[in-house]
Amino acid sequence: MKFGKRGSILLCIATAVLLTTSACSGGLLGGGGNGGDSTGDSGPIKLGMVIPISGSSAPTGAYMKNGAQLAVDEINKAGGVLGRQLELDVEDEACDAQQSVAGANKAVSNGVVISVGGYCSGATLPEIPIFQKANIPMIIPAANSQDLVNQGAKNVFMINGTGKQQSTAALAFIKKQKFATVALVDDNTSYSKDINTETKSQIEADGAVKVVLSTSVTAGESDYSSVVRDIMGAKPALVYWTGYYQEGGLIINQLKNAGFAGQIMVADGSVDPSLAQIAGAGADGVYATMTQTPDTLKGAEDWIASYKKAFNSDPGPYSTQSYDAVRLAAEAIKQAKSTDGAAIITALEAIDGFQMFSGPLKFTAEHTLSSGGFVILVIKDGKFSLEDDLS
Amino acid sequence: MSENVDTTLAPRTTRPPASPISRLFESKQLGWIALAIALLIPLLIATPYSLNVMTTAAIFVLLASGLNIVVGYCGLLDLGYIAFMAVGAYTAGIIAKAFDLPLIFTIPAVIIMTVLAGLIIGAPTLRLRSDYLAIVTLGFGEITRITANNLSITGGPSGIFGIPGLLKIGDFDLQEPAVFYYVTVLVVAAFVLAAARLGKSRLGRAWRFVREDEDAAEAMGIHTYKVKLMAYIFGAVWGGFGGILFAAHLSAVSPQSFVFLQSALVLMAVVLGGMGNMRGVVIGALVISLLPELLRDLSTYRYLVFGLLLVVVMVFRPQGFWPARGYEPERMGDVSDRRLAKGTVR
Amino acid sequence: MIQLIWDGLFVGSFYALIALGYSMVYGIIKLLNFAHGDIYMLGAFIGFAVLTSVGGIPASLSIGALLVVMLVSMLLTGTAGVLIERLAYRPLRGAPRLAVLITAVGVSFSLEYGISALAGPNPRAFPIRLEGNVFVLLGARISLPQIILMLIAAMLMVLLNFYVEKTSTGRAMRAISLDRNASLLMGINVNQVISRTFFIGSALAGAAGVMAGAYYGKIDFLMGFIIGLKAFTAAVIGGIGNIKGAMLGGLVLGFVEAFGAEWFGGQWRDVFAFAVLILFLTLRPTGILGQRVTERV
Amino acid sequence: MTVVLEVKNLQIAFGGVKAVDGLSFSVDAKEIIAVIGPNGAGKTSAFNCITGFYKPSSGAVLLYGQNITGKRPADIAAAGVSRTFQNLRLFPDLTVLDNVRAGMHLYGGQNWLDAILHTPRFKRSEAAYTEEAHHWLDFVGYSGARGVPIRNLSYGQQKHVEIARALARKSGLLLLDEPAAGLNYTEKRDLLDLCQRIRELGTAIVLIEHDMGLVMELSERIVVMNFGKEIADGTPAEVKANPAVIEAYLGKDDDEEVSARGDA
Repeated sequence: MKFGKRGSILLCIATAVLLTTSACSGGLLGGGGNGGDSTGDSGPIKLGMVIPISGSSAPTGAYMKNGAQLAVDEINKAGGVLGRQLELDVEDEACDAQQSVAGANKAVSNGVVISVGGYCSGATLPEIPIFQKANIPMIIPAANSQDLVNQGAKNVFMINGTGKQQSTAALAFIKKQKFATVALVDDNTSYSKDINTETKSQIEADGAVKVVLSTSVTAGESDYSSVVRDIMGAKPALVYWTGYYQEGGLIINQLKNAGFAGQIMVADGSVDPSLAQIAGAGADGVYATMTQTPDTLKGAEDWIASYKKAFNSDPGPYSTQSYDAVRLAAEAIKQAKSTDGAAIITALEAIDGFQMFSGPLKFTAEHTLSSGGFVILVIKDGKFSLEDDLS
Repeated sequence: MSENVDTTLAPRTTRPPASPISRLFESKQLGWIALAIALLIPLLIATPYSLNVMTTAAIFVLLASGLNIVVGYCGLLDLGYIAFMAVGAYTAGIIAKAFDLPLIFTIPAVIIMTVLAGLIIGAPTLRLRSDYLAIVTLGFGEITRITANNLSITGGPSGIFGIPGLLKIGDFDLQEPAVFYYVTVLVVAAFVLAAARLGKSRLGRAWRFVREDEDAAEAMGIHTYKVKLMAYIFGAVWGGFGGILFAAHLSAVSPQSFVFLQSALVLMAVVLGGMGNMRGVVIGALVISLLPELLRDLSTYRYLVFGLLLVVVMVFRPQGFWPARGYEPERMGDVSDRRLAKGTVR
Repeated sequence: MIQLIWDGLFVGSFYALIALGYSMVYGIIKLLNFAHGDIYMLGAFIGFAVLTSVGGIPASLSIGALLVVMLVSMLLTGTAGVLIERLAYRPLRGAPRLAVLITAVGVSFSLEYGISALAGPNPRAFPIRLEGNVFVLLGARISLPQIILMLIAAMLMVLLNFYVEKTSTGRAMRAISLDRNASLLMGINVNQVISRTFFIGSALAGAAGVMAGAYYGKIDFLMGFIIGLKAFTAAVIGGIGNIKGAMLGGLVLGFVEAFGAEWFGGQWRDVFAFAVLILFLTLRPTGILGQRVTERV
Repeated sequence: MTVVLEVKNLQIAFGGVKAVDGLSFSVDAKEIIAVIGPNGAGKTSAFNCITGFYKPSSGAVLLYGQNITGKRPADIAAAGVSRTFQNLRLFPDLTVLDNVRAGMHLYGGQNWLDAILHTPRFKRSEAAYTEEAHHWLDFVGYSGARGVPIRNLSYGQQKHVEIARALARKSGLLLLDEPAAGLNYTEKRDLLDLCQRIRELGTAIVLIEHDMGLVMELSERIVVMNFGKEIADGTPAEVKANPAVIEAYLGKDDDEEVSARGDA
């Protein structure tokens, strides 16, 4: 690459400047297919859903996709919204920031008018500016880090309880059961750490209960003897595990094997049938903070049946939230009588009493649920069932 | 790598004849042609998605060219290269956010931090053989990521988000996707050119000498440890700039972006493209970063395919698809004055 | 304190079993077999597949079943190791180390994502679980399964030591690690011995995989990555290429990690382990038991 | 006459084996000295001690009166010692010209910024490097292609390139480790002539060589080693008559004896 043509550099820079200016003016040459086509009045209304399809969170992504698809099918059967059909545009994020940004951009390019995805908080965060710039509201069904709304983006709505609300629920249950000492363990992911720190500060502010241990483990390992040692040393009445089920199962098992006599509670990321399988015999009696799942809801049998009929499998974590996200999106579009982002946002802010699995919906000023809808589940015979609805 | 027409008396038998295609590929203008294509593509397709994918690919090219300095030129197998990008991205993100500065002003700090990182990672590894080196760099990569995950200044596991853009003057915002793409492409092109030129300088030769035979290089007065450190430092700075672009592009930095897999992907780009040949590496990087996007639905299998590809390429073509050819022009100018057999006693 | 030592010892015996394979292969062909940790993972999944296809096993038979499954898994992982050597590493003998190392990284990826494609990315619960009483000894909680597994590990290591020290193949291995060309001249079938080395090393890792599955109860396709790195660290600490060193290194690393986690907190454990590795490699690259070798100019 | 190199009581041991055990000799400017001895006598080990690749257990190496014992090879090379290796140590994937340029690394003339910006200084220095590389290839009488990788060259050609590389270092002292090994009669005559011309440049030569004919004809003094010990140091005539040398060579049953007779 000898420095041959000095002129060609100038030429290239000139071209670049030229192109840049033309780029700013919108669709570059020939007005290429920039986003926003479907804001027109014809064709289906597209809903973007950026969720993990590959990677270690892929199973949850599948539950979410099915839940959303179920809602889309039902609404379409009932005539759609504003006389138009709905269409789901699913993009993979693999729980990775770079892929989620690509996925979000792809959704924007495909002309979605609203986003109903978002599972991994760390991957959902960088999507916000992209959707914001494209004037696309986001209804986030699963990701629940407080950071999502802390940036104050107007287009972000969370319909899963936040870490804060989950912590409040945990504290309420802890006080109700009169656990005197608590150990908090997270897996060093943003979701998990969020709940840990939030619970800790709430418990300390409350003052009735004592946090005897707050620690992190590294996800993806097999041997958690060091945290087991710490817990055995601290002798808490309750261990609250805020991470995911893979490690949760191992820690429950290793704690029980070490003869831990106290109770164990897990956060919603660990609410998965595999938890009990991995944890083995010790899993029975483990509590969980979780929003209502179809399994635990009274009167959800019909819904479960139609889910089973459509996908030939049981619904899983976040199926309901994704289902509700799509229904909520449809409702907001109906109220706004438009697919314009700003109108939908106004409509979402105005919604009051919209019935969801977690109860009637109303957004707070920061666009989170006014009530988290968290309940306490317990494992019986390897299955989660409702223990306490905290009402 | 550029070839002139051979006008010497030297025998040509040792040099494979160049086919028209390979002549095109060896052409001096190839770099400019590639740049022109990169600059023209948005004219045809400019959706946010395509711009995003192409920007990501361009950043990946920058990383690969930086790793090529370390692995391709100097022969130091680095399995933790992404750590340098992490250092750059975090430095830029933390400073830009703390002082609400456009990212462009964090460049000096990023250079300082990445040079330091290069020294810290480089210094203890200088005495190590290649396989130990690989493990130690991997260890450093993991240490960097876990540390970023555990510290609060780096935002812990959620990382840093809401990072300001590169630069904004009035209505002119470099963060506009199309503008940002052009900025990225030009920055990356400059760095690729710089790396290619370094490769053909005194320092670049010293790197190759060290790669080929450390003892012989020492015997020629080359301080192998200084030369290796230089390779690390340059690699680190390249990675750091990749980090700035990464932070600007995603507006968020989190530890999950710097896992071992990412280091391995950059290494694959270098190896598949052809270690030591900047052009091959650029192609390799484009393939590695664009292919998965093209095969988005097959994402479960992509690492399996990559793994098998690595083995197959190494077994059948250990030098990569487009390796450095190792030829240069014979004597230019006064070919008549050979002084060949001068002083030979017969 | 005693608890700490016991926990370290237990994890260390897993490291040691895997470190042995690393060390043997490195000793004989100077290859850092990056895919070795994934053989451990493969072993666990083979065990999983065998047990699932057999169906339910009563808990009373679990130890016997475990031993049988372990043998099957050892045979298969050993064969896999031989195949990998034959297909991926042998064609590159004499190639630059960089090329071989990259091949090893490629093999590692192929194994991980091959299993992920076959068995799915979700973690699996291992079909049998070693359960047993916990008793307290000198203030440390020790469980029966831990003792059983450590006995199995110790037995395998003793057998290996006997094999390497006393049999002709073992002598050939040691000869090749000293000088491959001379061994070739002395009529040793170098390729065969290398194959056997891979078989034994991989079988040990496979055994460790099944043991981990049965003890911890969860397996996933990335389980070999971190432990592979740790085992390599163990091999280096003990003195790579040295069989007793690998065993010692595994136990030492187990201790070091247990203490590191205790002092700095669990989330810093890996940082601590890697820092120790880097310290060892830079300050004493020959490890605790290794001999100082002058490199030839 | 200035003393270029002075080796004083050099010792090095590997494990229990003393590879070099008390070697002392000195080299004057423009002098050609041969170090001979049976295989395994410690000649190459001595070279490696002098050039810093081994750290001697005791003894001293002085270059122009300055102590260079135990310094890094690169520092010793910079101080003015260049060498070739017993088994060619060229850079096989690099071109002939690049290999010779390796010897010129210490010339400097450009830095990394020059390289990135392609400053005139850079272009000048690159042109100078190339010209100089051609000069030294011409000097050693290398006649093959120069833009091709070393791998493609014959053994004899590679030997030429290695000497050209060492000469490009422009040092006052050149250590040649078995330069004539594997060469035929004509090539050996060329080597003889080359060494004379190197001496005319003002460079002293120390060579390890088994070819007695070459050694006797070329060197002014000969140092004889056996089992690490220095058993003789003198003119070719003196060494030839030294009983200890004769015993070292004739007392052993190896090819040294044959070549000593055949070529003398």
